[in-house]
Amino acid sequence: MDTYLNLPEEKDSDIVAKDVNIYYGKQQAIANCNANFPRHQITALIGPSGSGKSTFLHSINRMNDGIARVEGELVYQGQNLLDPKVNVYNLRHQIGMLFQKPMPFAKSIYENLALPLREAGNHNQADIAKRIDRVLKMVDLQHEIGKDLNKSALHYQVGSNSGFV
Amino acid sequence: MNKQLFNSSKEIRQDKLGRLLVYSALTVVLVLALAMLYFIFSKGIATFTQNHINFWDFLTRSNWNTDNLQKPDLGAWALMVTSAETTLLAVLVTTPLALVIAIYIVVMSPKIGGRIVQPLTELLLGIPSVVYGFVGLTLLIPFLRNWAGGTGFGVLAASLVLALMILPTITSLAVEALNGVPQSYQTFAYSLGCTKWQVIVHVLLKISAPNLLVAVIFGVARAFGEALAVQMVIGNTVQLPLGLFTPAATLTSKLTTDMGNTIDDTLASNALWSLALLLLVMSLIFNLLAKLVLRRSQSRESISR
Amino acid sequence: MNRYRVNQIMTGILNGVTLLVVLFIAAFILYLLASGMTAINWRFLTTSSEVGLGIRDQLFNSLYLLLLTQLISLPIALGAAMALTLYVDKRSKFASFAQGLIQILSSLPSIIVGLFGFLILVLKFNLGFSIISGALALTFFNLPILTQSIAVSLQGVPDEVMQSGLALGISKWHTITKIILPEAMPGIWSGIVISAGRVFGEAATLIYTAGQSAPTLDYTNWNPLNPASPLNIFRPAETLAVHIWKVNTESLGQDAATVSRGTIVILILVVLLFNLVARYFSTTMRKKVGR
Amino acid sequence: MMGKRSAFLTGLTVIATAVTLTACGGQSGSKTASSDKALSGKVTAVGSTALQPLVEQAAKDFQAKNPNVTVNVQGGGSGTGLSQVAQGAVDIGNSDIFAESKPCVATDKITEHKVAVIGFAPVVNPDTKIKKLTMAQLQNIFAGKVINWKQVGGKDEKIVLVNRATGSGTRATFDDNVMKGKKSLKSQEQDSSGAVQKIVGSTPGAISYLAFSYLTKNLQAVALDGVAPTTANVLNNKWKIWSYEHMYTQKKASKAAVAFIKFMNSDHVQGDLVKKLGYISIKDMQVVKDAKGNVTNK
Repeated sequence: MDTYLNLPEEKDSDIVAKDVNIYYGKQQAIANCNANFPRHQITALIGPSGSGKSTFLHSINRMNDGIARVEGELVYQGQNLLDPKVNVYNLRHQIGMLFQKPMPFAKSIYENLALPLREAGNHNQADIAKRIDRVLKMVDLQHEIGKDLNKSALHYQVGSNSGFV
Repeated sequence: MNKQLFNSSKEIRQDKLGRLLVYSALTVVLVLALAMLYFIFSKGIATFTQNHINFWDFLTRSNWNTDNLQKPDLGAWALMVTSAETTLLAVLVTTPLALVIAIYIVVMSPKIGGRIVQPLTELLLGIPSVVYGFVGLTLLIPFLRNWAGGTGFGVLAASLVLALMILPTITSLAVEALNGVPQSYQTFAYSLGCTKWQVIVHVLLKISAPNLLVAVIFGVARAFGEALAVQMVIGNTVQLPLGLFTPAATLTSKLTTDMGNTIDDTLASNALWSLALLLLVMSLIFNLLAKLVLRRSQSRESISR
Repeated sequence: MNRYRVNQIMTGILNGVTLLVVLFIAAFILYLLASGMTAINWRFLTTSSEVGLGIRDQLFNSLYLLLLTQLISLPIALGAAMALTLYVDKRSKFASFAQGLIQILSSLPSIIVGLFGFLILVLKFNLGFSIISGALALTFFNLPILTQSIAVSLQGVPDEVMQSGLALGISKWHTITKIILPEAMPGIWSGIVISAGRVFGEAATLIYTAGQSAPTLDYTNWNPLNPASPLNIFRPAETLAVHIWKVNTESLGQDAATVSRGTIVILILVVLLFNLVARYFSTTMRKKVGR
Repeated sequence: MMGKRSAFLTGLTVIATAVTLTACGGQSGSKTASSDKALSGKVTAVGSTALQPLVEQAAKDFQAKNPNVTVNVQGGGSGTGLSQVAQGAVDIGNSDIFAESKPCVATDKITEHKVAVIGFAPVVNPDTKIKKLTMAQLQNIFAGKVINWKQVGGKDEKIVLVNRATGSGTRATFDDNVMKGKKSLKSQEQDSSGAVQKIVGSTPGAISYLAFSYLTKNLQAVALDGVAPTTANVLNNKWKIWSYEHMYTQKKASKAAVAFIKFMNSDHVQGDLVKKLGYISIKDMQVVKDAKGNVTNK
């Protein structure tokens, strides 16, 4: 079964999938997927459970390296993402990913937010604190968890997860 | 063109370092394991290659007589049977108890469990096997003697001592296994109206079954390899353990009893290394069995999902 | 009988059996403590076995050997466990080979590890009966156990944590060291304590490697190269467990029984102390980690 | 030309290296030679656990006199002691038995030194009411021909045999002097005096054998053929169950090892330590036993 998601022109797209085939061992999960993902737009992938949406997304972020075999091309700003020479970390710094199931780290809420910043090379404590404050304001969680920033993030998993992952 | 994608970064360097570290550590462990295996193997087969003992006889005979060099009468069958019997009995006694304690610690009362029950069981781990042996000798043996007659020495005494010794091993690992089941599963089951008992049986035990099995295998391994304590209470007689009160000897107890009295590269010494080799082979078999069970349970799991 | 009744009965049995076992263990330990308490006094703890039947040196040796053993084996076990759980493809032949090998190593009787240590370390590498031989032999004994228990703790961290870390662009190594490792730490701690208990009580491995004699030590001498210094790793060292073994098997006189019972008490108290300290760390850590 | 010259240079280097090496060897040699008075070095003694307490105590006194010598005494069993000293792995091998009685020990590489005598006595649990036996009765008991204490004049109780491990020194002494080639009944085997002491003391009907130094109040030592198990009776061989404690050194033993062996035979050790620790002094013996068990007067 071939999959075509031909929305806009390729030149207007940031990510283009060309004949993407994904296999888990011998089992094929995605067959001949061709798709354009236009710039400045939100594109939704819709399909029944198990149809390969996550598998496809994972490969854009190279999250299934070593787990699945991905064939074809995924072109991002003129570069094939699947090129083994691509530095996956630089890639992930440019293309973010949110998971279906929130998975906060077993640290305080503050640490959860600060760690990625620090890992990205920001070691300015004041700046980190400022950024976290701004983010919390942006998602309007400042009042709810602003005073609990040093509590374990895991306790907030159920109630208000969508907020800060 | 997004050139940046091809640049190296500190993450790549970190990963290189990490891989180097963990793989060298794994190499150390594996090289050590292989070295010991090779060592035991090369010493263990000398009985058959140098001393020309018939391998089949060694496996099936039950006498242990290394004095007569012309016609040595050597066989490990009785030792193997005794090892298996004591271990099996010990595990049979301990596993249910360990499971109950683990369930208590994880489900029934994590507070008391974590503060009193678990530390208490883990305390047993720090007591040297010699102490178990002597307590067995001074308390258990007289008790068994008064209760069942005979001398008290034998398979049952050894099994009971072993049972106590492996209790903390199995319990701790079972606790880990039960803790490995996500809390949400329990919450979910309770929300469906399950009773505690139902949650324990149908959720906790079922999901953690493979890991619980691994816990039991660890216990088996420890019981199987234990020497000093067993040696003191089993009566050290190389013969088939026909009853629970028959004095017998296990692979390890024989090994420990005789090792210091043998001369390197003689039949007596080589034969003991052959016992060590047998121990290895038997634990290999345990291991494979466990793998088989685990694999089966995993494949069943993946089908049901 | 409805399921509520079953629940009531079964949970009752669970509680009852636990209580019985706990009482039994407590009685066992109390028996050991009570029978040896009379032997314990300040002199027992502060004199050497040659002068005053004390166990000062054995106590120090035990702790020192334990420390060295864990210092050597912990990094290796940690690395190996990480490799097995987070790097090697778990379905691969290599993974099951490596795991099987480690499993077998962990089930080796300690006397064999001791003899291996004797023939390889003491004789072949000419380290003699020494602390370093003992510590390495104990490492051989400890590594597989520790590796396996750390691996179990690491496996307890959900795979998704790794995914989340990677998706944030954090390197795999830092995801492991800064996120997964701290989360697995409570489990790792109890693994370390359990292995420490076993190492502390281990005799068979040490009889042939660290030896069974305890030269009197000079505690004012902290030069690690001096033979009388407690820190010297090339001196023979008898530990508490070996002392118990030796006193029980070959020692003479009326004092033997007292010394051995007293030593058992000290051993249990030290292990108890370990457990308490470790448990304190573990629970505070678990509270922080909270999963 | 060049080739010759480089060959010459190479040769020179080799010789120079060899000289340096021998110089090093010579240095260490001369060190031990020049330190006749101030002895130094390290002596490792391994083996018999029965002999260990004596050697340990002697080593301590020896080191007090020779502060530059480290004597390291370890157990491990007679077999270990013999094979390690024969292989040259240790300086001294302590053994309960003659090296000749163990096959495959390279006896030509080691020198024997007798340092003490140990007497062994049959011991029974006191509840058997047995205080004396004949040698033949003892033999029959261990051969399994007598199975109830009633048969030898004791209580009506089953006999529980406790043997020492095959190959151990004590077992060898017992087999040589009591069993005399007869086969022992299959029975419990223990490998330490401590364990035997505890088992016989706590098991009704038990019989085993122990060195004199392990006899305690809760054990009944048995007189044989009217001879009591005492040191005095061992000296003149009236009491037959005894053996030597040996310390084997390599043929080319180090100065320190030789000095230590000499110290073991000194009056301080033989006259004082040996008795204090429950052994019998080699100097007091009126008879000599050879490796085959033949006893002659001194």
